[in-house]
Amino acid sequence: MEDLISILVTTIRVSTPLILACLAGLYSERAGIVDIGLEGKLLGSAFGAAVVAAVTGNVWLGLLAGIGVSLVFSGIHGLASINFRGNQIISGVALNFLASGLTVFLGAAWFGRGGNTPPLSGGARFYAIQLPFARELAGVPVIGPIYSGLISGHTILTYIAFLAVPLTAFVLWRTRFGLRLRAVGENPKALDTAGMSVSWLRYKALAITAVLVGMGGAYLSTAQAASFSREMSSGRGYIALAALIFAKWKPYPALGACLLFGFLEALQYRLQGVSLPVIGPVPTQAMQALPYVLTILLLAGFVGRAIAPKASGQPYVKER
Amino acid sequence: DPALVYDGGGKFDASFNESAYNGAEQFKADTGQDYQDLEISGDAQREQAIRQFAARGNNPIVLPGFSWETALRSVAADFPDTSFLIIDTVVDDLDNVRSVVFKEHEGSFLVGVLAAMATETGTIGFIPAFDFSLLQSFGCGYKQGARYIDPDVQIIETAIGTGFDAFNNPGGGTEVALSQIDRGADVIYHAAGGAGVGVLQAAADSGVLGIGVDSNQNHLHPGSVLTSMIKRVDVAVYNAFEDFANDTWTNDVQVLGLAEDGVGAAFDDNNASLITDEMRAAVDDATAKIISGEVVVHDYRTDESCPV
Amino acid sequence: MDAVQSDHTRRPVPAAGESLAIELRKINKRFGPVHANKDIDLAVARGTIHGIVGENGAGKSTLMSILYGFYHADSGEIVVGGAPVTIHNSSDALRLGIGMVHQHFMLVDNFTVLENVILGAEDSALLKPSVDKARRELQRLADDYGLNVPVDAVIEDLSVGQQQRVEILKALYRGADILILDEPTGVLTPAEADHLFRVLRTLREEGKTIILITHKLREIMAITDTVSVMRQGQIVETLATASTSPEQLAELMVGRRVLLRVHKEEAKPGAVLLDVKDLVVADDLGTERLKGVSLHVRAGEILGIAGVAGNGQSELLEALSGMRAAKSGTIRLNGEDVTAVNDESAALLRHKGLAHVPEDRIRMGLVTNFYEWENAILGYHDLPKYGKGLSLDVKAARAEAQRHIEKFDIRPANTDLKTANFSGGNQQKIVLAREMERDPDVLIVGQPTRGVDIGAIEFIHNQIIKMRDAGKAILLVSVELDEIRALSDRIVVLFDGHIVGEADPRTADEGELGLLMAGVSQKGAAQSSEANP
Amino acid sequence: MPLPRWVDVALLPVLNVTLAFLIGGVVVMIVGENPIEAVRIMLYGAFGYGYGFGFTLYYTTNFIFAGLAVAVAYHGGLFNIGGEGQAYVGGLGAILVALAVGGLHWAFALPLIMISAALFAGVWAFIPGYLQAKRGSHVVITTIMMNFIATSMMSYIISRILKPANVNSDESARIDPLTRVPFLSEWVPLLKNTPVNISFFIALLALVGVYWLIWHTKFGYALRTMGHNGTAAHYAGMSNARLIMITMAISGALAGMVAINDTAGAHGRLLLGYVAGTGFVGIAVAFMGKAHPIGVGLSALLFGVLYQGGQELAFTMPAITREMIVTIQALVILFTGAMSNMLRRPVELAFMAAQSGAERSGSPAEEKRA
Ligand SMILES: Nc1ncnc2c1ncn2[C@@H]1O[C@H](COP(=O)(O)OP(=O)(O)OP(=O)(O)O)[C@@H](O)[C@H]1O
Ligand SMILES: Nc1ncnc2c1ncn2[C@@H]1O[C@H](COP(=O)(O)OP(=O)(O)OP(=O)(O)O)[C@@H](O)[C@H]1O
Ligand SMILES: [Mg+2]
Ligand SMILES: [Mg+2]
Repeated sequence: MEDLISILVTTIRVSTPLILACLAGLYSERAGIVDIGLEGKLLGSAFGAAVVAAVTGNVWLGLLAGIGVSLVFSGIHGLASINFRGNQIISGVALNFLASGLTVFLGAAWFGRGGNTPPLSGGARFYAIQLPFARELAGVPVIGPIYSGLISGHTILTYIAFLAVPLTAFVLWRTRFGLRLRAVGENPKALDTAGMSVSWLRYKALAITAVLVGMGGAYLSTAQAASFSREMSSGRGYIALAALIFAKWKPYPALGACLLFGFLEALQYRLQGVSLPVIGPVPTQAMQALPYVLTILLLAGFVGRAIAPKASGQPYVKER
Repeated sequence: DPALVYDGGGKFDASFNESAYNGAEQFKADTGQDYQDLEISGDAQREQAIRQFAARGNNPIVLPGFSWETALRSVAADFPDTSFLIIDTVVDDLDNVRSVVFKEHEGSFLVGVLAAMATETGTIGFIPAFDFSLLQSFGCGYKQGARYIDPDVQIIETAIGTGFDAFNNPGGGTEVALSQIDRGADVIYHAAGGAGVGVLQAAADSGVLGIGVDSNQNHLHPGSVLTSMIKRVDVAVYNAFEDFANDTWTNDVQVLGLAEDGVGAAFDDNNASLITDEMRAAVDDATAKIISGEVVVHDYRTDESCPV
Repeated sequence: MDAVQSDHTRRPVPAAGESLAIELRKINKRFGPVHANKDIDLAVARGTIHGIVGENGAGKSTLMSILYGFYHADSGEIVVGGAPVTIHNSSDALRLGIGMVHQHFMLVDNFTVLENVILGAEDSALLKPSVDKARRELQRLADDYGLNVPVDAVIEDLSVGQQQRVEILKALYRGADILILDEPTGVLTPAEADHLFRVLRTLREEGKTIILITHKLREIMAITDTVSVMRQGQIVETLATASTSPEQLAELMVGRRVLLRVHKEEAKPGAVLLDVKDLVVADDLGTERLKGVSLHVRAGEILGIAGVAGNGQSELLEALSGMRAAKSGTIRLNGEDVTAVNDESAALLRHKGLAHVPEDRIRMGLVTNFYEWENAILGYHDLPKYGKGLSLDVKAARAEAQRHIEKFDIRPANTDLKTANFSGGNQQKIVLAREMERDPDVLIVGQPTRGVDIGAIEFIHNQIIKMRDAGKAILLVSVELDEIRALSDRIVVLFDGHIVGEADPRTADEGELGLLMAGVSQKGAAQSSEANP
Repeated sequence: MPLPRWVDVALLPVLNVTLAFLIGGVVVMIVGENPIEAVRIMLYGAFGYGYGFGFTLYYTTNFIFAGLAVAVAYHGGLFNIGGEGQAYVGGLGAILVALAVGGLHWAFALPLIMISAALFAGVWAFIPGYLQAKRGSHVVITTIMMNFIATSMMSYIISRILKPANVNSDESARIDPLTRVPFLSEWVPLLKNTPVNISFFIALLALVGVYWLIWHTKFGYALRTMGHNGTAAHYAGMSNARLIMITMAISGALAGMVAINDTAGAHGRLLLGYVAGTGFVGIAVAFMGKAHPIGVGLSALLFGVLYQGGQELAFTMPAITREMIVTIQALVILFTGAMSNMLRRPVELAFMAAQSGAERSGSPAEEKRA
């Protein structure tokens, strides 16, 4: 039980940036814009957040800066893919390169630590928060471990990430904005002929993407770790993208996919070096590959064909 | 001018390369002697970098990291008048190359001793960036030291990733450390370069102890870093620059272990409150025994296995 | 056929005093080198139905899209209800009471009807109130006009006829006074079309103005008050419908006389070339769409398959052409069992002498991004004449394409033009040329004239008859009853995956076929015709 | 709006690259260096002398292979992000054979090594292809996952199996010098000490081969049909499933050729993590080259120049670090790839203005009438 709880706690922490990035991707891809640049946005906003938090000592300003960086990235992506009808994948790849170059370049210029930012402490970091009564309930069987051990004790960004899921589902299916968002990703012409601006809507979606992924990036450098270091996003943006496809571009399944991924990762930490009954000691690398292998198997076995929003990846062109 | 080309992790990796950089900076501060340095972005640039420095007359050229060996071999022959220092591997068949290797296992033994004495839960952790021979030798020395104190101590070992990029994943380091802490580890030794920053952070945040590596990392979280396994790459670099300046350069193989003060456990103000006299005594005792040969620390790299 | 009436009454502009719904003045629009609309003047009186006809690519859709604010005119003026207006986008048009049903539906396929109707016309940030209001409003529209649709159904599950109703409902829901319909009947059955026309008449009675684009002159004659003919970006004539004739319109459109009736000799059927027994076929979702169909086609005859769209025609075409495996039953070609076994069966069948003109040229029959010559060999690219071994003989393919262009008068006569840049009629000719020029034994044709102008229709019909006369077995699927009746030597009616009856095109009347298509069996049909003599 | 062809293929790309360099130049100025001097150093480093040129060619070789891998898949409508992992696994195929036939003259060994590398990498790419074809699993996810799996698997194989005991670093044994793919410097003294090897010509052949495959074979025709319209491919009797699997295998095999240049050539042994991002650069190369072999060749060269010239720059101007080079690369990708239409509009307008100007002056009578 305790082991399980602790694996689940790790799961939640590992999943948090994935959830934020995955939901971020959901907004832009639902709007018809493929975002392979999530990786770069995570990295860029992790940098922005850490820099401003380090300089001002205020993590909230850091968070804003992180979001600001990803807004700029989204703006470039929008310019390229909405206004100039460029290839969205190249634009994303370019942003990834840009993030990996600029963060270290600027970081080195500003702090002289080879791109790493100074360690954050005190008000410059997000700390775990205890939910009400967590301490009091800790001793209660079942509820204690689950509420005090599992649910309580995460940073605010984790709670935001989890709340963003129902909120996204609500926005998507219950609001005017959500209806239009889904429409613009499926058939932008339908929206255009109904008298709405495709570009404007896509920019709004990209802005939401930026806010979410910006929080994900800030989580990496100001909550999970306490400074920025080069390439610290280490592939999480790609994993989030995979999770998004896995979840067929839907919010709750997206949560599920990210949690599954986080869980496999957490499990993998536990299983390293473990010797299995029949097989004997398993190479560390085999355990480390486990999350990816299982993802493929699940995908092939159960999930089936993922059909992307029809208009995704294609610039909207009225006149041939 | 002397030249220094960093290994893959880059200049400010908070450990190995940074230590080399510190040595060079120290020499510059002491003597006013300028030097040139460079970071590479891929294996293909290794030879190119050395060759270019050599061609421009930079001398000596310092190459921290075993990955330089191949490139060094092909360049050194073409520039017999240039002196080279390679760290972490032995190139003894060329007569313009000095090699410096460290007995990381001996230093790791000492921090293992401290870990086993500091733990209250009886469980300690080791976190390499990934499964890699050099890092295993750190781990193996650490385990030997810990078991030397307490044969029953539990040691959890968890790698962060699977390749060189694991050195740049402090988030992963944090999570792996937290997962070890959840399993009861209260002293954690990392050999993970930049990702180790996350390990030490997690330890500090959770109120357990971390152990730094390569350079003295005690100051990162005073009171939360038990000690650091220091590897005096800076000294090797400093000495190289100095020897060359004083015309005392030798093309030899230097194996720096405890006896040579090339490795060791770091004690300073930052961890003074954590180290009891008893612990200090045990370290001194182990150091003496290792130097005298009474205790032999096995090097993982000799046979790719660890006895404990 | 009569010559063009010379004494027709010209009514280029509605009589003075008549109130105008819209007026377009000197509208010009270019797409790069294409001058799609040239100095167009058009006036439509309030409370009338105005038809627009013209060849493919004449600029009809472009003109209407300008009125609807989807495109911007390069120059010209738009007057709505007497006042000059600028229409920046569709929402301006909607505000002015202009609604449009596009040639290609502007629906979100995986949305429900309700969602599509409210899209862009929501009242509040939350959907619920809009949805509730739309539900009531749609009920009212259904009652008033007989426009019934399952409001909670997802669009992709609806028939095209229903989808089109949704488009009309969208416009009405937004309070359109002026309704533009761009080829609304291209995909409708006669019954659906009749229903649509009843709705349009009701709307006209209420004072709404309707602009109707269609290729079907019968419809123009039946429902419009005035009609404009477009050719090469210009309006060549605007006439009162009562004072014109289909023949005159056809000539104005094409610039030459067009035979509006198919002329063919008596069929001389030979051996059975295509023989289908108890064919059961399921669609992609596993639903059985053909439930035991048996039929045969002889050399030298055309078998017409009539039926309302969605009764198994698509699956029949796909199964016969080897694209879709059968659950049971057999298909014999020249006596040989050729029932599809894998996803390459289509290629095999082609080589055995079966050609297939698919229902949907854009989705299936063509790669619109390919050059014309590349499409000229689609499906036949692996024949030895297009290259030995692995290699593709581009020259041979181009030569073949050139032959097609000459023989089928495909315009523009350029093998190196992207297929997307050809008009619908010419695209259809590219497909037909490819399939017919292989000289197959059996030709399977789906909806050969969908969205094609009358000049091209005439040509296509003649080609099909020529094939028959050359002793080929032809199976024709079309939702155009006129077409089926004009071309076929025998007609079978498909309903709900069954063949519910067979008819002789020379004797069968429209009513009888209509009943069969609605699922009333032949016996039942006989009874009902007895009941209502 | 159709522009003259030379504008499309030459003028616009040149303008775009210039723009990227202008913006990069601003950054260079911010760090206090002279951008014109920087460009000069870069070009000198890439082309100015034999040594630099050799490296440029060496990088270009890798990027051609990685770019072609992405391009071939793209013509089939498939997005292969897995070049990185495929090249890595291709390295295993290359080293196993190269070590097994150690001592054999390279002329005989090379075909074997190539086949083996192609086979290993091809199989690694075939798996996602198979899953896409038969199970509908999106290749984008599966290739990402396969990259991660490749890293784990190769780490184990290299560190635990291939690594000889007496070697300090985690790498395989060395290939016999006789067997190793020979350096061009053996014949061209100018390229002395550079890693460019015979693989460069293999890469050029691959460009021609892919051109032929895509536009002059029946398979290529089928591939492009599927890429544009899968339903039409099915209608034509092509098996989409089979095409997907074959395409992915070919794409992977091309990525595996990176191992010929690196493992069997430049490095002469299998290094841990040797691909080092080449696979990802391949994505940019392919898209910038519009998936056309000529474009791929040119953009591979552009990247080769950026890599090598950038290295020279980092040497000569210490303020410009390797990250600055990455930044400039990003700008080049952005402006020549994603924002290539930004300058297209103004150029189009300029042409239209010129044209209508010509028209107007040509037919004053018509204007009066209008
Ligand atoms: N989480 C949800 N909350 C509310 N309504 C939902 C939710 N999920 C689905 N629905 C409703 O069910 C309908 C069909 O669901 P479905 O899962 O197909 O979603 P969708 O929006 O159509 O997604 P996609 O565009 O990927 O097909 C949706 O249009 C919506 O009305
Ligand atoms: N968005 C566009 N971009 C470029 N050219 C276009 C566009 N839309 C139409 N055209 C061109 O403008 C001309 C007029 O096209 P339009 O669609 O208005 O014809 P139409 O009369 O509606 O034909 P059809 O009967 O086939 O529907 C054609 O040559 C067409 O190719
Ligand atoms: Mg039209
Ligand atoms: Mg759906």
